[in-house]
Amino acid sequence: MKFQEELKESIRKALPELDVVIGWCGSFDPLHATPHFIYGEEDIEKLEISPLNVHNLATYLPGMRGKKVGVVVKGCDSRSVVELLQEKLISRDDITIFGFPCTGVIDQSKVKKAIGYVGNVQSCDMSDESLVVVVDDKPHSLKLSEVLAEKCKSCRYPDAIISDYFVGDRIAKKDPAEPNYKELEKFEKLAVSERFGYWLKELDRCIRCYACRSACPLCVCRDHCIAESRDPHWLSQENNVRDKLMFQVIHAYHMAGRCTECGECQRACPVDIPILMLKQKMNKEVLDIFNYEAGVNLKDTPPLLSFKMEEENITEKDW
Amino acid sequence: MKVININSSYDSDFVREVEEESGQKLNLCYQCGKCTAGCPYTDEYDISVSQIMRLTQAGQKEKVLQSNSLWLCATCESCTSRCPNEIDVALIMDVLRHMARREGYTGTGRVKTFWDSFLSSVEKNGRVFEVGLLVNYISHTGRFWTDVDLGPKVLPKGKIHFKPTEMQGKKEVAKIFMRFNEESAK
Amino acid sequence: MKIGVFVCHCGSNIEATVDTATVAAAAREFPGVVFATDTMYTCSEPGQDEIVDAIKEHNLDGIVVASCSPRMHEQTFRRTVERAGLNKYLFEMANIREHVSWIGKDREANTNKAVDLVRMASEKLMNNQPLYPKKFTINKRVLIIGGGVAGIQAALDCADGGLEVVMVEKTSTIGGKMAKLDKTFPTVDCSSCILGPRMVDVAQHPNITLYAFSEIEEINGYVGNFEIKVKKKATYVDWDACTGCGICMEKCPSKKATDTFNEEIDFTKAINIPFAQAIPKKAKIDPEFCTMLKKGKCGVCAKVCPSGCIDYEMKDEFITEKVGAIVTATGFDLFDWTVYEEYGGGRYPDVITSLQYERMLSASGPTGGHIKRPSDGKEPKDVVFIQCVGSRDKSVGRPYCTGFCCMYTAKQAILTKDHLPGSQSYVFYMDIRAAGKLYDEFTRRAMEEYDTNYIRGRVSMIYPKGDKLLVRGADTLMGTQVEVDADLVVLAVGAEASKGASKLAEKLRISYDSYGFYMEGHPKLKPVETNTAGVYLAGACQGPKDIPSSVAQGSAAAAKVLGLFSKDQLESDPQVSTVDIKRCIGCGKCIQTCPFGAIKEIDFRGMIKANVIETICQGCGICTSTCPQGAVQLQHSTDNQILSEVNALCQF
Amino acid sequence: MPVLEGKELRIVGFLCNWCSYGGADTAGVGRFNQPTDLRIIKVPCSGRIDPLFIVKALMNGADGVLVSGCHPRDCHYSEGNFYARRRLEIMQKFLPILGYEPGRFEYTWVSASEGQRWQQVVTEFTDQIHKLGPAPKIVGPEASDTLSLMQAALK
Amino acid sequence: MNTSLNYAYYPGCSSTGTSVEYDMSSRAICAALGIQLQDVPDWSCCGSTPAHTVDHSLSSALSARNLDQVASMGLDSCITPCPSCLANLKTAKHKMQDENFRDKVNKLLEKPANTQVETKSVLQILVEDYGIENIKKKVVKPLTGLVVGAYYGCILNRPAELMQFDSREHPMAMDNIMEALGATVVPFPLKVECCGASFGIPRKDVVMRLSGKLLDTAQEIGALALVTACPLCQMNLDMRQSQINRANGTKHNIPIFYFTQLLGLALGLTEKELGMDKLCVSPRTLLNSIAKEEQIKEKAA
Repeated sequence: MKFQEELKESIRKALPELDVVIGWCGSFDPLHATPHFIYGEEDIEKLEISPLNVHNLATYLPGMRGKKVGVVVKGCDSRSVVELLQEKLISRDDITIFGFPCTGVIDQSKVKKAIGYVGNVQSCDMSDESLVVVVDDKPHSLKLSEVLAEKCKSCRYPDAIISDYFVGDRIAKKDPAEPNYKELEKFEKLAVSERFGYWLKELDRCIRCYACRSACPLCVCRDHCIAESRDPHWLSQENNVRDKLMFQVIHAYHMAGRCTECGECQRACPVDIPILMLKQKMNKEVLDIFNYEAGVNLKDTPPLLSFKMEEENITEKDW
Repeated sequence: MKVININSSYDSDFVREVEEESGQKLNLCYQCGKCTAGCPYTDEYDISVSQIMRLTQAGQKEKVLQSNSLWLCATCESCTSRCPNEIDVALIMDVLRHMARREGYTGTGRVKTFWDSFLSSVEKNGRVFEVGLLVNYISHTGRFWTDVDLGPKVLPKGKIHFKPTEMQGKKEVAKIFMRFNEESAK
Repeated sequence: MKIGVFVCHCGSNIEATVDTATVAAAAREFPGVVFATDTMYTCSEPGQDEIVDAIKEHNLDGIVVASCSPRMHEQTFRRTVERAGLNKYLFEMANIREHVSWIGKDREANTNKAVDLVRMASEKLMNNQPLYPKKFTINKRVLIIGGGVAGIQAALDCADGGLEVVMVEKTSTIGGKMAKLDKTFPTVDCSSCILGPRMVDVAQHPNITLYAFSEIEEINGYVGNFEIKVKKKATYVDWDACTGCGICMEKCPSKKATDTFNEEIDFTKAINIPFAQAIPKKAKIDPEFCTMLKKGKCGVCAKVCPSGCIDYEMKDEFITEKVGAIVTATGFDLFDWTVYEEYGGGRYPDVITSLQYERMLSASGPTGGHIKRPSDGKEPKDVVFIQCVGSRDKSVGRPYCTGFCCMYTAKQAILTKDHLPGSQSYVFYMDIRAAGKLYDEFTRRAMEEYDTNYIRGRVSMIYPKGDKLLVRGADTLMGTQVEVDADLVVLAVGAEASKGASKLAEKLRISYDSYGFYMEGHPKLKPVETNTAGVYLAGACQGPKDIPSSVAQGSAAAAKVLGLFSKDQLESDPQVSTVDIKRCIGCGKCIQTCPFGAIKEIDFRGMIKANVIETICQGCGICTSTCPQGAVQLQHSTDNQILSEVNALCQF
Repeated sequence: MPVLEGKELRIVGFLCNWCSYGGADTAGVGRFNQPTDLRIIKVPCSGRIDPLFIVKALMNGADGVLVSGCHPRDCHYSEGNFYARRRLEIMQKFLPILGYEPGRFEYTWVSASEGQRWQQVVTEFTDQIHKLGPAPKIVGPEASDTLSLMQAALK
Repeated sequence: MNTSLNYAYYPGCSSTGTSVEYDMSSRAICAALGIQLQDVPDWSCCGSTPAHTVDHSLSSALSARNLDQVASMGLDSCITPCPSCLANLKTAKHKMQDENFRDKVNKLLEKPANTQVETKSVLQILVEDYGIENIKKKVVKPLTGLVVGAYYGCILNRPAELMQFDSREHPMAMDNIMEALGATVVPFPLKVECCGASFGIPRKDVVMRLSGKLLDTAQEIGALALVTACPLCQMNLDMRQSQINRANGTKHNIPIFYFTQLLGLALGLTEKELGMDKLCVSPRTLLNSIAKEEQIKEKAA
């Protein structure tokens, strides 16, 4: 990437003041990237900026409270940082933000779907429009647009909203003006019983691994999540679909007005449960009722932590 | 004066019917008399409007429906407007009048005859034909001196026409009456 | 836990539509329940003894009583279990009377529902913890808001009981509505003769600090330790120096100031003392009418004042007072009767309110006690009184009976005859409400001895006819419309809560009804308490009241305060939030949403944690529903307690 | 106790102690007849109600949930119902995506003096739930337990 | 000012007969003020009082036919000068919001009734849509010296919940218009008292008493004329004034105008256009005196 070197230069400049900078680097095969913790010069060189950098590195920040941390963020990641700052879960003084213009990331499950077996990836060459993946000596050419993550297709914040260092030219597009909830709206048109059945069927696969929770940058309760506590005792540890679904509702509600739709929960799910939709539904209503979007303004208060005496958009039932 | 036995004379069907047709709750009335106090027609009534309300509340069907007052209420809405309990008294008078009509009461008759003449004019012409209405009314009541005195004053003004104005939809209007009569006969 | 369940018959109140024996039998099958029975009157002495005995006999450590609403008897039964040695929070109630037996007659459904409610209670109980109150010291000073007769009574009783009293009055004199009255019913004794000395007592009592022309700006704290910010509004007169000589008022050239004390039947001066017996008797400037304050010209008062106390630069002043209890005695105001367009809507000068008439009757009033028509100053001959104007009238949103209008109308009719022996009074009434000692006799006297013409019916319309007013009403006893040609019409305007009552209620955190009257703690058993500990009610702020009732309630409120202050320490309600410090991640969301500022950030081994200040926490539980990891739990309404109730009800 | 088959549905109410619970008491004292389906859980304030309690109730088999608090501005704790209104509103709008019809959950305000209003709210809400019929239920630990039943019901 | 005021116009039966001057003057002032009126095509009688005294569904069906005619013009509101028509058309719409009632009405109709069409009075749109301030700007011949009382009649603003205009007890719309026209308005205390309504024929005695009282009151307060907004009121007070005088032994000679006639006069329209010659109690002397007052004023200026 064009600005990769520029970014390394910025990190080099900032590193002496920092305990660590978090970025991305190559992983076990050419099709994957992995979070990368930069402590010194040798780590800087390994930094790579590519459409494989799916991880939202803001997730690490609350756990590193008190340390001076640099973090490289995509536009969407930066909203998580804003949200964390807003909620005072991290301190602005402690973090240094590196931003760059993001053109989207690749959805691994789409690649898998297009290619089939991806066990032995030999190379992965990317251009602006396509990528060529060689698996078992067989090259597969894929259009970038076909394997781009859904969220990137209607991305409204490609540039970091907040940054101390910004490399590359800003894309600065905000189109569409409103978030895209077409898929969700299609789902909402199904009959109620179909919706109910859908979730039972999808959640049945859940293995209660809580990867969704671990990947979520705003799941800040960590070890104290009420999913596993006995006091309060919200969920049993039994393997049943009721509690699995209940957990997803808990997650969605605890995210209401906070979730930036980074999609990490769904990406992390090993059994591909479409749980992002629940958060999108919550966000759609938050936008509707409170005209509010999470993680775009440092000075905002999440809507469920505030109120107005007269709520313009709430019409109560008339008995 | 007749002694009324409360148990036996209370006609609950009547009370229910009035409440259903008017959508008003009779027990809201606490007999403050404000309706009577403002009623411009009290002078002509045999039973004042507040007493009509009380008699209705008390289920005294016969006494209410035979009252002349029902036919003298002009629906001027004074009672409704001023009722502290927001009872639509004028509407109750209207409903009582409907019931009286169904049960064959006519009061002293002249008002009802006039209204009937009015409606038959509408039924026939689609609109009210004033001269026709008057003639019809006179022929039913024999009160042929009604408003003759106005003739010399009004006629030159060119306000009075001796032919009804023509309208195309008068058959539609007549049909409304026809269907109404059919429905009422059911 | 070993639970005992007591299902109350409440005589036939519950038993008539709930099979209590079946409920008790079902309860025996619930987890944890080792004893269950039905009893006739559980709240009676033998009923309570039965509980105490059962606890001892069966070694119970938790009790469920299924009976009336916990708002009725929770305290009673908590004391009972405490008597038997249990912590009083190891007790739950199932409301099978107000919520079951009284709202339906289907015995099968009711019994089934009662079983469910008992189940919920016992499941919750299993999650209950013993709770212990904390003690804190109290500030034995009391704030009285409002200086009407109720407030005066409360203040004097408290002060005589040895308490320090702070009284805050909105207007520039105490005395309230009673000070405006000429005579009082049913004795027809002079209002200011009986109230005046008490007003003087307030002024002279060493224990009473009076802030007149002042308002409550802010109230913080809790029972025992309130902190009050009082706004002393600018009077432009140094009250420490003012002697109340009245020269300023005499010489003031601005003669068109609104005279609220005289109910606007006349004007007063821009600098004024409301009336001769005012307490404090001090002048104040009404800036709306003062030429000096408006245009910077005049200054007559400053020139003539012998003690040099005029200060045109004066600003509002704020004072902080610390008290342990508050008595609100903010009284009432008259309904805005001008919504009655049919009575002229205020367009006819000779249609006046009863309180205006009162000022006219009063010898200290602007007419010197002479009854004169406002329009032409003539003595009226036929005076019509109309009752229930803004009372018992749903169409203007005032369905309640003000309660004292019948009496003062009779009094005014009597006084009218006394003042003008040639006059004739007519009273349009709906019912005469004269329940009270010597009250009915009094209204009878108005008719029998004073020949007042009582006409049973409402008035539909008033309109001018020549120089008279035509009053068209009904005489429902005659069954017809009647008309009276009147010279003067006096409207018995109903009472509503005083202006600003609801705003003050928000500051006091007490509830009020849709008319602005303050809600008592219990309609029968806690008539002067409110739902906020340490705040009491006196007089008409709680609902329309006549003078004896207002005075009685003033004394009652004082007794409550004296009772509260008879202890040196109070116990705080342990139903407050606590933070599980291990679970708290210090995100501060609870701090952000607490309406009372009861949660503070603390440093715990280098980590940020939340901490609840128990005496400030009011127990609303907003923090608990806000905390995502459930680290803050409202005691006695914890997540687990509520979840256990949900789970008891919804078992898949 | 299980619901009375064919007669009742399971309706859970969360009422604040100061206003609505008192309003329900007032309705009782006034002997205002009401349907028997509703079971009331008393909470100190509508602000105490975690909207997740509502989901919990529905997933555990409730057919309807009703929340009632003090009227806005009348909260005993001054602000509780303002927070509640936002949170309950958002949950109400969210529930349909899970497959619960709008109308399974309602929230409203009833003061301690509004016994008649309480009667009206309970009657109308119960009626509304009966019109909707029983809510979808999760019957066993696995989705298939429920799904086969649902399919059977649809046939 | 809104220059594109455009309404469906429902004249009502009396416009073709006894209140022709109300119709003429309403149309004339609207034209003069730039308010466009489109006649409701082939309108029929609203049923007036007699219909609702027989049955509400009949009454509403008669009105509904007309509301449908309005809808067929592609409009969703209409105006009428007559309060009785207004009350019936409004009541029909209001009552038909109830499903059961609508079904009953539909049984009497060719096709299902329209339940959306709003009706307002000419007076209401002049006040609310056109604006009295704007009327004032258009006055060319002020009614100087005319001492007038405004009489609204009983049903123009009642019941208040239905009419949603002005006050039910103390309406001011016509008072304000008259004042804007330069007339001297004396407060008429019996603004909303009933005149005897349609009892003129069957119970003339009632009208003699009630309308007589209104005329007595007008005289008492020194009104030289009354303005009305209702054909029935106007007819009772004007056409029957001689009968009233005879019955009550009075000598009233009080011209009874429609407010639209006086408004038209002030706007500079001719007496002919406004149907002044149709009035039974001649306004001649009074109208002359207005003109004279105006001349004096002009001279003085």
